[in-house]
Amino acid sequence: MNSAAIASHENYASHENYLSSGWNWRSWLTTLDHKRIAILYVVTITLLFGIGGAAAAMIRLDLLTPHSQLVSIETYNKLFTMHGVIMVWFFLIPSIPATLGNFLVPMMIGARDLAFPRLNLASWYLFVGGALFTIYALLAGGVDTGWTFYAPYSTTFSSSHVFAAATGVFIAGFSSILTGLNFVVTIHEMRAPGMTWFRLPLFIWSMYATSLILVLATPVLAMTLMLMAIERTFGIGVFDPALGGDPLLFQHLFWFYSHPAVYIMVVPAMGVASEIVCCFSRNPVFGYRFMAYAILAIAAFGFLVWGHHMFVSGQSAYAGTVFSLLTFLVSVPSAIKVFNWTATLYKGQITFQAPMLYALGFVGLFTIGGLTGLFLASLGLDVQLHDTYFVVAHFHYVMVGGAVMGFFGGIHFWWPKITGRMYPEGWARFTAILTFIGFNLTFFPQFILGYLGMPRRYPEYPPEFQVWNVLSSAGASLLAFGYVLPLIYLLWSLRYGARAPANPWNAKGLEWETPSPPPTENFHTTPVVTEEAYAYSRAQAPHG
Amino acid sequence: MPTRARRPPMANGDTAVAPQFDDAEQQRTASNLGIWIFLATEILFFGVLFAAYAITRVRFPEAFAAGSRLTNLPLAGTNTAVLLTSSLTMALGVHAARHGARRALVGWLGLTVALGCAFLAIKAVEYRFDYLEHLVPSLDFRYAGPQADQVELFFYLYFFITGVHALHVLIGIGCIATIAVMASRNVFSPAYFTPVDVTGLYWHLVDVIWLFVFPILYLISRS
Amino acid sequence: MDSVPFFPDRASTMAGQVDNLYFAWLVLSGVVALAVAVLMVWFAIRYRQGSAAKRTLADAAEREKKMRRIEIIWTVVPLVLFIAMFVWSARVYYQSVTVPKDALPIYVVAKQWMWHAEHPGGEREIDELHVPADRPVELVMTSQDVIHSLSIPDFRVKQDVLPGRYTTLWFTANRPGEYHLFCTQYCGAAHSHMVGRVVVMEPAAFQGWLSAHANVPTMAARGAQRYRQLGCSGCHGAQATVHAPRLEGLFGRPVQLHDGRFVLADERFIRDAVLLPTQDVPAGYEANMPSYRGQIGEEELLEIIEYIKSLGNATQEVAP
Amino acid sequence: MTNRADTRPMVYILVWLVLLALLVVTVGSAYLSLGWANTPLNLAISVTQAALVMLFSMHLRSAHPLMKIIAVIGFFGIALLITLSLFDVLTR
Repeated sequence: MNSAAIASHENYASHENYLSSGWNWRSWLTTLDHKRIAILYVVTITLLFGIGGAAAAMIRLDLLTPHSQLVSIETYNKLFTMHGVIMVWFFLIPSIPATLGNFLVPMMIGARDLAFPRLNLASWYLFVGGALFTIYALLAGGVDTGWTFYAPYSTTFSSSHVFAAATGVFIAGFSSILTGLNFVVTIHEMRAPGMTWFRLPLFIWSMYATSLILVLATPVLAMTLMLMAIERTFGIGVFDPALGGDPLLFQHLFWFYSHPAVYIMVVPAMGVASEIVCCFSRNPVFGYRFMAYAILAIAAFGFLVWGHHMFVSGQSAYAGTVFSLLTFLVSVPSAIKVFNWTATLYKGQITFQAPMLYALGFVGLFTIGGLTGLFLASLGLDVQLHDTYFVVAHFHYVMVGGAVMGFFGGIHFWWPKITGRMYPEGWARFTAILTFIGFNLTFFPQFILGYLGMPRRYPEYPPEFQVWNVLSSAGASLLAFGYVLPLIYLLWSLRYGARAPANPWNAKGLEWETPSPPPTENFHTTPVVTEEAYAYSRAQAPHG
Repeated sequence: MPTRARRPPMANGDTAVAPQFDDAEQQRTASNLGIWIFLATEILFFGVLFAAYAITRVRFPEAFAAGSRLTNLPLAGTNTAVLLTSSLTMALGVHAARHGARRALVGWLGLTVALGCAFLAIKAVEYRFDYLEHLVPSLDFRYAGPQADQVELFFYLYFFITGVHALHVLIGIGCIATIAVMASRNVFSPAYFTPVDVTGLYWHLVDVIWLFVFPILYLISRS
Repeated sequence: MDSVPFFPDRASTMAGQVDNLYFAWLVLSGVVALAVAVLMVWFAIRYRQGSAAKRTLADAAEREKKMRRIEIIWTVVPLVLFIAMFVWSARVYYQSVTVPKDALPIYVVAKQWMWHAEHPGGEREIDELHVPADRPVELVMTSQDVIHSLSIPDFRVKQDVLPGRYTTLWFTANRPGEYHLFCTQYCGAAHSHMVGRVVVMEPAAFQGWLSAHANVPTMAARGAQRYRQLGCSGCHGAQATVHAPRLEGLFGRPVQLHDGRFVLADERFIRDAVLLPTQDVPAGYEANMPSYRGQIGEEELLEIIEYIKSLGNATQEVAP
Repeated sequence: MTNRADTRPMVYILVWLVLLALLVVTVGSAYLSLGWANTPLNLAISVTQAALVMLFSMHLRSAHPLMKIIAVIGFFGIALLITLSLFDVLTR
């Protein structure tokens, strides 16, 4: 908005910023700066992603052959459980909100920090505490219940370290709640002068909706896991039918959280994609208000559809019917978003930097993930598809194709802002394309396997399914490169990357009006917002 | 919510206001919003227990009625009155804080802590009676009537719900005691009493939750 | 199977209907995905930076109007389409959960990690299921431990099998042959070994198989034996002095309970009556039956149910 | 939103008396044989009591609409959870 102001900060940037103000353990571990806490999260979830990814690699290797030759079937069960638990609760859920969200929410609305910086730091410590419990469960011998912890297997029959793992997730849940609470209050109370609700970037809308889900759904998970753990400890409870409990009650409570949790993962990625697609097509987002409403609608309707995970569980057919209908309704706003991103490209000045490639990849993969969700929402068809690889493929398209592509896109897009360095563009573009290809090669065959009937969580399977499994594992090896390469070149760029200007992409948004990396207090003077979000003009092209 | 028209260029000089806020008003509003959101999560936290209760009771109405008749209504009724009274003293404490009446504030907070402790003490006596009557699931449960397993399930929920609630009371007592100490050190003023306000809201919510716990556990088919 | 498999066999009457739904979704989602992909690629090429494509826009008000119209179109069109697909898929689903009256019952007890099946004639099998072709078969299923799920992909059927209650599943197999049977609900260490085969036989061959395995008492006969051993006849028998309901002709009939409700006397009702007798007491009777929980296994209970079924069908009216 | 009207101490005491009276009513009603109506009556009284506490002691009466929405949202969540899962249990 004010290029002169930006220019005057260019020199200033290299002198004092949030990274340079104190560089010792203490300054990091006691920091109240949302930007530093974001970095703490980045480091933590990268480590955890490594563990979850290693488990996935073992799983795919083991599935190369119909007979489980690499690991025992018990180990396989523990591997997919740890993969699920770590990836869902310790990577995907905090991925965008706790890293990019933490970094960007105050910056995008023109605030100096989140409303409650101490709470923010506390939530990182809770997260680490939860992660430690879960890693303890892993080292002590593993957990073999699956990430869903279904009763009565988890409460009565499993002899693995369910209690420790559930405690870890329970603790991490409070971290989620505190982060969500912080964001909601910050977005309500701390917006800069002129930053009205309908001038908010869509990323902020997505963070707002995500936070609402975090705040309202997570307590349900926490108490459900507590009920499960207590039932396991004392041998009595409301889930095990031995005394008259109802195992489906656990599923109701679990999915009341876990379905909205899917939106915790993918809605932030939608926000990221909106920012990137607009920036690199030099266009305002198509249908801004529809996009904002669609985000809120997804968050709200997301609470009404949990029963579609239970069509063949023994839930009543009538309840199944209601949940199926509601599920079709929630898919409408998601469809709207895909169409709007596509329409945003229309008459733009499109360039294809790495973030854009990731964002376009996100739109494509999310489209497939969303459409295959409709297969599963269809009552008659879900009977065939439920608990098969079709489901596995579907939710990986949404959660990995969607959320992780969004995460990587966002990391590249804001890397110059966060670190003050440019990443190597060629490598990044190559990796974005490699990830897209590797992802499809890994997960598309699983749709076919699913309709053929291959069940989930099978280390051993009939030999006729091998072709597709080999193809999938081959894809996974490409995908692995797609995840390891950024780690290497992004770390490399910290030292050798070109210095980033305040606004390398010529992007709109308050975060680009402050130096890269930003000063501790984010803005030298409080910004005043005078225009709508995404006020791009087609004349200006992004650099690079 | 209207966006503030102006705000000072950089961090303010007021020491009671954290640097991320513009002024005391913004800080107070933010704290209030924060605590209400937290209370919403607390409500949902208990919501799981209410849902588990509702579904199990719908399936075994008679066992739940039989179990409920074995609970100690006189003690629980007294406890409800104690908790309602503590809510009153807390409200009066917040009132005193708003008007800068330091001694009254400390007094009311002290009384609230005392009432909270009384609640826990009565609860403990109640648990003791339950134990003597062999009504503790898993540990010592004996019941001669029909559907003994389902009655045990009722008592499992009874102990779980009242236990989690008692934990909240305990946390509340700790918070109020801390606030009382702060108040006696003259930390609060009519311009700054957010911690008192926020703790009060939490305490009232613990009261509100009990108002639902009480009838569903103690009052089924007493006639 | 030598070639690369794309679709499972169609070996039941449901298979075609489920496949139609599947193909409809494939076409529909294929069209949408292709449209999005084509548009994205076309825009990406046509409006790449520096291209000569015209980018002049209508004035803001005109654009706003147009945009709103487009948004409404792509909200309403998917909505209508989704509701249509919902209705179709729900109809298929209701067909798959409504058991035909003349279905042949087979009782299945799942436990870690095997499938026990018992035919009314007393024939028992483990991890195998022999069924006749062209005749509806109903599986009445329960679990002794955790949740399992019985899935036969080539029949397009699947149903979770729960401890503590009965769930049912039906199919009419129409192609003799052998098919996979999977447990699809994760149930512990050897989940992936909880597999078996379904053998569909021509009706005549099936009769042959039955008679070859018929050197055992029928389920009902075994049930009758248990019924006497457990002392049920002492109260429910014709000579009993205790005021207890007679069981002849009970099965399949609505029963009035003491609180006025009517429930159908199906497998679940009998199960609950044996294990939790004070819960749903029939009108006119005391709640004085003892519970048999812990004294009777799942398979024995199914045998007793089969015995009660054999005591007459719903058409015979018997005074309570 | 914090600019709310001050509540006089007398109001708190009155509310407290009403709450205690309602407690007596709800306990007393439990001893009346009202059939199916007992539990709904008890719950209705609980809702009234909770509303009194939230409106007066927790100052929702004079709070910003946003706070009112948030206060209700938690209960709405419980209602949703119980309604839809009970719908399953009752139609099984």
